[in-house]
Amino acid sequence: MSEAPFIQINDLHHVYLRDTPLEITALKGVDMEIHMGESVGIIGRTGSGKSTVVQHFNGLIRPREPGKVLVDGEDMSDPKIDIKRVRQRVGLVFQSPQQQLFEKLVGDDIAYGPKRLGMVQADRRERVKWAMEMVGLDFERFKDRFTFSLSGGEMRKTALAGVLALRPEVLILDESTTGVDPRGRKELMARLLALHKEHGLTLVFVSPNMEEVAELVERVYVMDDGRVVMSGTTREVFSQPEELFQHGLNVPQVTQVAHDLRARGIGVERVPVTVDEGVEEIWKILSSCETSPLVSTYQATR
Amino acid sequence: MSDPIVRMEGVHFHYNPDSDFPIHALQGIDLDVQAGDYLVIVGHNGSGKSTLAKNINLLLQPTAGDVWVKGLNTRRRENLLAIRSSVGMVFQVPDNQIVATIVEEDVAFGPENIGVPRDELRLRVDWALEVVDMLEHRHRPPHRLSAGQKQRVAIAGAIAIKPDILILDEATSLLDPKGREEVLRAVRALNEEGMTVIAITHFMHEATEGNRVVVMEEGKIVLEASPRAVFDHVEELRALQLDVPQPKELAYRLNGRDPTFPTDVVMVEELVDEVERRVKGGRRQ
Amino acid sequence: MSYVANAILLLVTLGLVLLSGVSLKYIFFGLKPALPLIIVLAILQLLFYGDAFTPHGMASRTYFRWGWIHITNGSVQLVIVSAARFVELLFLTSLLTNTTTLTDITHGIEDMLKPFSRFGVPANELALVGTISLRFVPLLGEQLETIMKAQASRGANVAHKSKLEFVSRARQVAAFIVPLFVDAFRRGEDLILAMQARCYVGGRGRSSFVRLRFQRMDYLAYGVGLVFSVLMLGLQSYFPF
Amino acid sequence: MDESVVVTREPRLDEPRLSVRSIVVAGVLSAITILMGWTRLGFVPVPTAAGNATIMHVPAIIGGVMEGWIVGGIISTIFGLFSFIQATVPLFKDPLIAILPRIFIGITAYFSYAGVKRINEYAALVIAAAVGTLTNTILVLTMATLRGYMAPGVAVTVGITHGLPEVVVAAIITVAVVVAWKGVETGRGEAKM
Repeated sequence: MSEAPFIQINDLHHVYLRDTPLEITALKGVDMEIHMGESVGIIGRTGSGKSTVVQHFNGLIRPREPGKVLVDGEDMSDPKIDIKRVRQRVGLVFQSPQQQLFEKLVGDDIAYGPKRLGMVQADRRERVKWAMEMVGLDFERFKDRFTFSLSGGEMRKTALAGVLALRPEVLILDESTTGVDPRGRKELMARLLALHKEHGLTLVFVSPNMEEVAELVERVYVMDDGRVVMSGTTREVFSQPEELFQHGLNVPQVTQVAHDLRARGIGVERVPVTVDEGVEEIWKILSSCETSPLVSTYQATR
Repeated sequence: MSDPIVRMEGVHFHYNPDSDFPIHALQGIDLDVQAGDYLVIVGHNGSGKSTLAKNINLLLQPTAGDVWVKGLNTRRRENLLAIRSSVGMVFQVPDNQIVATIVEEDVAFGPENIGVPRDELRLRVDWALEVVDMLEHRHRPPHRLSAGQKQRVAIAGAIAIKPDILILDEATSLLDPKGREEVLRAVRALNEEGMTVIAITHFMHEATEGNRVVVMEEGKIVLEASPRAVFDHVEELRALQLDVPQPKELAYRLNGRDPTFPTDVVMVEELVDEVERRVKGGRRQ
Repeated sequence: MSYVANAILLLVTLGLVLLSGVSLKYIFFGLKPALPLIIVLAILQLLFYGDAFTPHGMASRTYFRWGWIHITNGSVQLVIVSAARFVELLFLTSLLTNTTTLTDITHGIEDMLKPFSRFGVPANELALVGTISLRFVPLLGEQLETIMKAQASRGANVAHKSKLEFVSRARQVAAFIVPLFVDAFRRGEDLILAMQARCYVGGRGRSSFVRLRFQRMDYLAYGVGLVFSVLMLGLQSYFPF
Repeated sequence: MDESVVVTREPRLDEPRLSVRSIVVAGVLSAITILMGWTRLGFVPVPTAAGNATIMHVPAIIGGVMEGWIVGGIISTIFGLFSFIQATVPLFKDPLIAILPRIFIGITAYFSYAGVKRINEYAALVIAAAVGTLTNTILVLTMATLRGYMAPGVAVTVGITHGLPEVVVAAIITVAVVVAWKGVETGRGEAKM
């Protein structure tokens, strides 16, 4: 990561309802950076300031002194900046899909962004087609459906397609998996991974769900009470379960298994964060002692 | 065994039965719930689990088959209030079920509806808020609470009518882990005091909360077991794309490599114990 | 329409404000947005309403007349008295909203309507409508904010259009008003189920948790109000200026 | 837990005076009215002398169209109450102007909608919006004139500069909302892109 970060924020503060009796301090000096091609998780309990931070990434909230937000080198506090272009490059998907659908028909809704960008009809159609394909919605079947009559899962896909249709370079998902059933969640995670790995999309994933974070991202920021309290690779951060616990978070169960084993004096080389890694780590431990003849049999057959 | 508190026999339910696209949401459900049970119903969106719940407290009436609650058939309209006051229900979105602008006034809404006299009202409201540990917030406006707190207010509102059965219809799916734990703790306490609980969820790991699990898919019950036994059906659960707790998944896959590794492991601690036993017990010195 | 009566009223409302403990600064602050209108109205009344009013018990006197414009002692009185009335009204309403929560006002309205329920006025139901609307204002407010942010994120126009394009402005407003309505209806559907599940079957026969009880202060307030009103009526006829 | 359920109230299953649906719809639509007033979103800038066209009365029209005249009447009354309580314009500090004329918005909207609905749904919505809006404008101005705040000539001018743009804006929004929500039931259209 030698090149300059794509998004860089420094000493960011934010107060909601400033100068009123209801004043709420949401951010108390936050530093973060997002590089091109990364996938980064922002985790923390409700009210920790996660959403407030990411809304700075595409200029929905502008920084105030002394805070600074740079997107591709551009200072977001400059009122003359081309904000539409920033919002095209940094796409933001919100939690509830209902809040993000504005048009009567699915096709028109996904075309909303491209239309605002001034694309011509034919290009728009292609763009909508592409976006729908990316999220797994059949173009012919869905383009003329009423947005408000879709099922929850279909709405969510439409909302994601609506943002993808802008062809953003960075995609922010603000708790977009909350309330999704496991089937929908698996599909969504697979599609996001594909977008990241195959299309080089930079992902910023905001979530309180540690299992998901472990699956999807390489690096995390942990937030609590308006500050970044931990940061590092997913493994580094998950290696400190007690600290996470203090911030109202837990680790994936497979990580917990490794920690508990360590506590009982059983050495685990590398702290696993996914089930796949967990199986390998535990297998290493089991096969290092010759308890069962089958272990050696298995090793012999490999 | 005594008579079940809820009995469903051959229940079918169609949405828009007379339209061109009727939806057959429940396709022949037979289910008994015993008093004191903690039944967990797991399934994806559209599997019919919410429809099933709404058929219990007469928010919906079966298009075929019968439902009895405490021996009262839901087909008879005159049983409506008796049935609804025996069943408390908490819904998915915390905000959309709170009626009043002050916590304690909202909790009073249900008992007010069944005409509980004023002195008794005060006692019930305090009791219900105490159970969910929200008494200190009783004078606050609900929109200033966290999602987990709101959901606990909703539970207080549901139990303030002193029901025998509490139904949670995906009541935890929009909460963060902390909020979810707060809510489950309150529900556990209620169940220990004897309230029958029916929890509907798409989180398989919440199955371990209860004493019985029912898995639904496409309007039918496809699996019914104890929480431990249900996870023995790893392949079926996978086929249904339901999540299996990570310790179970680990044990199952370790068993694939070493068939002596037990698969009846659900909790983190059980897995750790097993690995420890094998490592330490097997170490030849 | 009398100077004396309005002067007394003004003093009394001012006294009430002081009694209430609401900061005077706050009350005057509330007056500010209304000032331009009061002034414009005053000018209009001063210039064009000379013939419309004659002060009680006084001969009409013209101070100035030029074309349509004529200023009389009647229009001067109209200006002063109506300005005073506006100030009194503003004081009293901001006093009400600064001392009483909307929830309490809703309970109050319910109590007021209760005697009429035997004539078929659904007091309990109407109070419930009021409660639900107050409950949903902050929710829908948050919803609206997210809708607008989501639209901005997808390139909605931030720039203000000129007033001449008001049809497209209306469409723009519709673009976030429509999802807001749809969301409100959707939440409504949830709420209907939740209320039914909590045994709501209409307002008849419900008991009530909140009881507004008349206390000494309330009787006192009513009494003072009544005496004061009679006094003012008396003043009107004895001192009509 | 109690051993038995205490239902101290006789179940009454006769049609309540106001259905749960009516209460809830009236409640949430009134919430939108209040929200529009608080956020100033209820005002759309227009090119006439009026400066702003209000759309705060639109929820009352929509409520009337969708749930009948009683719901329409309740929402418009709450609109009146709210504009009385929150008024910064002196005119609306007078309850006879702020509240009384407003009551009729949702009611006239409903009856005009019901009358035309059989001929054409769209036309009925536009007419309901127009009638509801004009009810507001005309009755408020009439009341203001009667109460001596305005000369009749001034009222007519204000009526035209305010009334016409408000009719257009109200019609656009009413049609959009009702069609969007009813679209949930009816299903399909054709995307423009």
